[in-house]
Amino acid sequence: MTTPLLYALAGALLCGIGLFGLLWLRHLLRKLLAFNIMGSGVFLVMVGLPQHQSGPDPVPQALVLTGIVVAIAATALAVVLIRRYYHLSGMSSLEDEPSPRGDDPE
Amino acid sequence: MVEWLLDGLLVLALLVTAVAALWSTNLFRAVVVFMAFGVLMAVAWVRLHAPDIALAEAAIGAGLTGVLLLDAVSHLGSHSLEVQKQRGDRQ
Amino acid sequence: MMRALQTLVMALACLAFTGVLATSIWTISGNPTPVNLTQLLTENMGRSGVEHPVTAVLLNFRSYDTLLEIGVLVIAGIAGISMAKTASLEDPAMRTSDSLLYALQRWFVPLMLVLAGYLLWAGADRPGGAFQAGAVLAATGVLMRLGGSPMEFLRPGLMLRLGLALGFTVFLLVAVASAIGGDAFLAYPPGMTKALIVVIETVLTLSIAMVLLALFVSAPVNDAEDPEEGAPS
Amino acid sequence: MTLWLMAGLLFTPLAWAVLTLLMNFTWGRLVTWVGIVVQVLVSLGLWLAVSRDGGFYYGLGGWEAPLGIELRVDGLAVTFVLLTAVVASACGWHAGVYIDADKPWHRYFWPLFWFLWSGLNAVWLGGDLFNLYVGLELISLSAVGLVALGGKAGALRASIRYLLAALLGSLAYLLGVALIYGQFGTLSIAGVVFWLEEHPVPAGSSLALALMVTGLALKTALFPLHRWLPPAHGIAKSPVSALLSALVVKASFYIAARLWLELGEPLGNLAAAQLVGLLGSAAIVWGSWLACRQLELKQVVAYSSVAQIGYLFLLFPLTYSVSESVTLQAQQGITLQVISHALAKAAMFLAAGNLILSTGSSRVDALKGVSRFLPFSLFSFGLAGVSLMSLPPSGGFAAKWLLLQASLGSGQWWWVLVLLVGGLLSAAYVFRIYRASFLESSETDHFYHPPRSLEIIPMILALLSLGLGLVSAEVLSVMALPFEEEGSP
Amino acid sequence: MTLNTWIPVLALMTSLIASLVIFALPEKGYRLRTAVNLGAALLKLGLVVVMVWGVFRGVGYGVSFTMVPGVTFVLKADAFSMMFAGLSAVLWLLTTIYAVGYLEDSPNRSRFFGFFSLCVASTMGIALAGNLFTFFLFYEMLTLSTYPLVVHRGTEKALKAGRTYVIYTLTGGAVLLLAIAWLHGVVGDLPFREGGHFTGSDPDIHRSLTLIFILLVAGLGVKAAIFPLHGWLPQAMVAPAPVSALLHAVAVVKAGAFGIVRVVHDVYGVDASSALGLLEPLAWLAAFTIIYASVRALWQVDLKRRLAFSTVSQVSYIILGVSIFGPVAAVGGLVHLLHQGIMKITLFFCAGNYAETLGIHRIDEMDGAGRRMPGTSVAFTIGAFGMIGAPPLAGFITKWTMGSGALAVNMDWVVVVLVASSLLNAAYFLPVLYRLWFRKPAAHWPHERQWGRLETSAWLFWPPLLTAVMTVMVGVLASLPFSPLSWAELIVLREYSP
Repeated sequence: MTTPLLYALAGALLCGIGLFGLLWLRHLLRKLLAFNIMGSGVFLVMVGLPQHQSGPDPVPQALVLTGIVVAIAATALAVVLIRRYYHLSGMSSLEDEPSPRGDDPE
Repeated sequence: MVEWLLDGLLVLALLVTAVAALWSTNLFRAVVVFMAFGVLMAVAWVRLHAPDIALAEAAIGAGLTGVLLLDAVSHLGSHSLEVQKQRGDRQ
Repeated sequence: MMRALQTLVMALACLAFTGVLATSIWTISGNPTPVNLTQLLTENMGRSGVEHPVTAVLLNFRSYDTLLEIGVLVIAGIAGISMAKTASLEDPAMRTSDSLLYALQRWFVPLMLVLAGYLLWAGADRPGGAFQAGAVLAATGVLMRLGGSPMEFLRPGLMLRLGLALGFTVFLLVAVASAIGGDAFLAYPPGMTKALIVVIETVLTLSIAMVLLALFVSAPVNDAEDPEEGAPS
Repeated sequence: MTLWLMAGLLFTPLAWAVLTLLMNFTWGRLVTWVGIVVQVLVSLGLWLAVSRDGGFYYGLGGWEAPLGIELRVDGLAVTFVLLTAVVASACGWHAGVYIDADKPWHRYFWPLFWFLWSGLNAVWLGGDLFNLYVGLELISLSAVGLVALGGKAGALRASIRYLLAALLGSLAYLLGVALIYGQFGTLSIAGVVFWLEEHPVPAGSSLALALMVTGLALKTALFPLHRWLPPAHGIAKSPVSALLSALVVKASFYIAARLWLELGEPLGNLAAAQLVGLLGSAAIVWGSWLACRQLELKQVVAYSSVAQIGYLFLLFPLTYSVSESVTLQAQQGITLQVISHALAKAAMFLAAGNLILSTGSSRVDALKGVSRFLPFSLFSFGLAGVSLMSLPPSGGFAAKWLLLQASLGSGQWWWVLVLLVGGLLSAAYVFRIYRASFLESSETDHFYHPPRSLEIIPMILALLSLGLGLVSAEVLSVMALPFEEEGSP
Repeated sequence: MTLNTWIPVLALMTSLIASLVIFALPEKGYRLRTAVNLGAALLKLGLVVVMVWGVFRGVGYGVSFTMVPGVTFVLKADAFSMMFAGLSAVLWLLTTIYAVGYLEDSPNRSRFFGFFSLCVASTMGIALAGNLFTFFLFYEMLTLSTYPLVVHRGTEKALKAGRTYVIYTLTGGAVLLLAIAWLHGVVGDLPFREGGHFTGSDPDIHRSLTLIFILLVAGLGVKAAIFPLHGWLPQAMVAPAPVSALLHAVAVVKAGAFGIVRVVHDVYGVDASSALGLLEPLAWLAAFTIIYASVRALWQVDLKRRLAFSTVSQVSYIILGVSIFGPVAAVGGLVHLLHQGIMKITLFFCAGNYAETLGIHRIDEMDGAGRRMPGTSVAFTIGAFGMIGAPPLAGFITKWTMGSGALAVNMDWVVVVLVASSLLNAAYFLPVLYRLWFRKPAAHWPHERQWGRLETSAWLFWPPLLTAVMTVMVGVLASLPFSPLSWAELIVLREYSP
């Protein structure tokens, strides 16, 4: 057991928590939080696991950096979409049925 | 030994904040806890000898994402009743 | 009742998932790793043009990833502003009247700008780089925005699009130019590596900040029916 | 030479994305049409190059794997590059006419379109696990952006759901990548395969494959993870739906298939292979059933995608611990299925778009009398339907034939039943639409007649998918192009 | 690549290209469309005549290429394929002429004639297919191209019939595909060959072969309308008369029967089929279908429905013929492929004429129609007598040959079936003829139309008369070379002594 491994295992737990949140929560912003937490978990595994044996490894660190930027891009886009969706429909989750089809699919 | 304790506490704090961020009743508080989670993550990255990620996490995870979500929460929270009423009027 | 059952199933599934994942991590951590990439990296650092290994990986060894990743950012930005229907950025409702924030802004903004500059400059040989700097810059922008700065350049228009495209374009140009002059894509000509990386990092910083800021700005929605995109840009 | 091909495939779409971002819709359209020509030429060039010199690895930035990112250019990749060139060109051309140039936000269609294309090319050629992740994200986000374009509530709802599903899928994939890196210390698929050939399988690494495949299956909308697909594909603009159904879901499937074919034997197991096949079968039955019950035309087509995607996952059981010849047949069958579905579905969505434009309604029962007054659009739709029903001489039929042979050859006769029943079920929903269109209701022609160019494009695609069966041996020969280990990077 | 390789392709392409051209023509291009139709039909007839002559002299026509890895696409002309090709070429010409008249002024003619040509192209492909895979290709194409014809009128009833038709035929197609794929998996790609492939085959695969045979017959039996798979045929008669003619006489049911003959003769081989014990059950099934459908026909009051059940019964003659293990009976079966086509198309043309000219659909409305439409009624009478098997008409030749063939192999029960069927035929045709000629006409016809000098439009008038004349000719001149009977003998000779 080394420090990186501890964090990798913590990452696994965060993944589990995030996954459950992503599936179970209904509010879209909460889902987004869950996504970010799960992402953090994945990143911890990604860095922790290789560093368990070989010490600090810049490659996964660079990958995680890329991953974080992708995640923030996705999160920001999701926020835009969610806010606009909320503005138009008054709903903050996907479970309720939308209002009667008022908009043309084309 | 102290290091282990520190790491153990940090991991515990991470897990607790994660759970709290997802299941706190108040959305605003959830986002604030999430920002705290981001800060803890940054510390964790330092512990993993990844200062680059720590910086990025502090700036992005704790800062930017948090602000973005806070802004969204305030919008969704404050307008919700009003918008629903408006829609009701219109229909 | 259904909901409770559903929750139970989900919780069990996630628990099982976590267990399997943790077991797997534990097992893998006991196996030897066949390829030692770190060593390979150290051997090649000399040719990378920068001293900081993470930057070397990001902007030299795996620069294609980074290029595409900036692409992802730009896409998010485009998708965001395609949705933006902000009639006016000087909408009084947008302006926060919080005096605390105002004070914060006055002190923080210059500080953060300096920090961003430092991070950018440090990237070549110390922790830091375009992402961090870009994020800080974006956070600065957010702060200013919350403080009510008009930020006219963030209106959907040519300037915004140019800003979005800037970092990506320069990166792309370098990639292609290096191919035309040298022998492979994204293979920087020897001697110019460092300079090019610094140039790329600088524009990337601006671009990242721009995209994130644009997404932040385009998130609020008001009742304007049509975006003001038709206006001459 | 190789340099220029790589430039054309990977960087010009990106450049075009930037260029079109700076323009308005009309100019963007012009630039896009030029770019399409370039892309088609480059794709053909790549084909020529590979068929002359064989496939090769190409290290980007001059760095070889495992340090750098290596692209793998082989017959399969060339096949998909060519397919993308055909389908994306058609969609781009169609979109240029179809999409309303007056709506200001439509200018963002072109940059998203080009980003999507570059992501697809990156995925077809990718040989690096993390690079594939970034490519997938490039595709997913631009696809989400395209679905959300216009920003109506329904589209937003669909795109949010799509985004969440895509993100979750990516995370699962990334987690798998993390485990692979933790185990093997490399991100290059070839490196992992090379090592596994000579060493025993390390314990605990099967989960990596399982996670990656699960994540990709979610992105490909395999039953029961398919629920995000029909809303997104149904509500997007028709050229977008065509791109999504024809190419985007194929990208994640392509990676899953590649991983399975390379790593399935050491890291997979029989139960998992059969399970995936079973889910595929369930997708075929359930998707077709729901397609029969939809009231809206594009929803029918979207659910049909769910069903057709099911066929693709029969690859898993049909290539796991079976003889070499069966594996080859299964691979060929699936490749043909991907190609023919891409062509047919693109044709179908574009034709459906035309029909909706003409009838002014998106419902199936609005098609009354269409057969009389708009035979051309209907005919494209119908021909594409032939391929979906996998009737001869379409590519779908050739694919089904090969899969039948593979199932029989490996003794897994239960997939035979699935294939046959699936064909009949797809006939049920295709004929439902024919039926609606043959109803004679009124004597007058109250339909809007779309411009010729809109009608011709789906027709070309439909004819391609129909004729594919006749030339399938030639098409598959591209896939079998030899691979030179010592290529010329 | 000589000319000989291309002639089958050309024969196929004539109707395929014609169909594409017709689809592209505007609805109003009446003359041009008719010209294209007739030109293509004549051209195809010419090509078929050339091939018939060539096949007779032993010239090989054919083309093949690998379509899907492991399977070849083969077009090949042999004696049997020329029989079917000749039938479809001749009858296509006549049906086209008839359809031009029949559909005058009705909507959707481009669509109709386009699919009509496509349908004939598929039939040609079925005839020229050189292996089961190619056969299946065109077999399914036939299904698809006939659907729009069946639902042509666009009424609820037509759509319902179309639905039944598609459910039956596509399911049959799926079973057929299973059988073909399985066979391919067991023994590989088998070209059609006189004498078959399985004489003295490995006993290990006999069980599979038997099962595959059952599946093949079940798959093909849907189109051939063997009991109990015949349900779609009577429903499909809501289609316009030329389509019924096509379905019943030229294309669809014939494709099924043709396929069964191909399987028995050229895939399995009569010897092997018989050795596997497959022929006798098939013969019983066919015999049962003959009797059953004839009995059902008795109760039909709708003229076209009665004719439809008659078709079900008559097509099984072909199957009965080939499933008797003896050359003479086989000749009887094969020749009926042509004879039934000619006679049945006569009857459907006539039924169409009555409907189109006088508005008659039901048998009880036919009283005295003979006097109003003597030409059509003479043709109808000849066709009906042909069906009953009166000498010297076409049907007689069939029944006589088949009966003597059955006697030759000691299957006396077949003769009983033939006699019973003839009596039943008489029982459902003679009352119609009686009404036609000897009853007083009703005061006015349900829906009468006038066409100048002739009793009906010239386009409608001549085709049934021509086919009626052919019905007589093929019977009277049966012993001449190139008559259907002689040609069938040629086929059987090649089959039984490959």
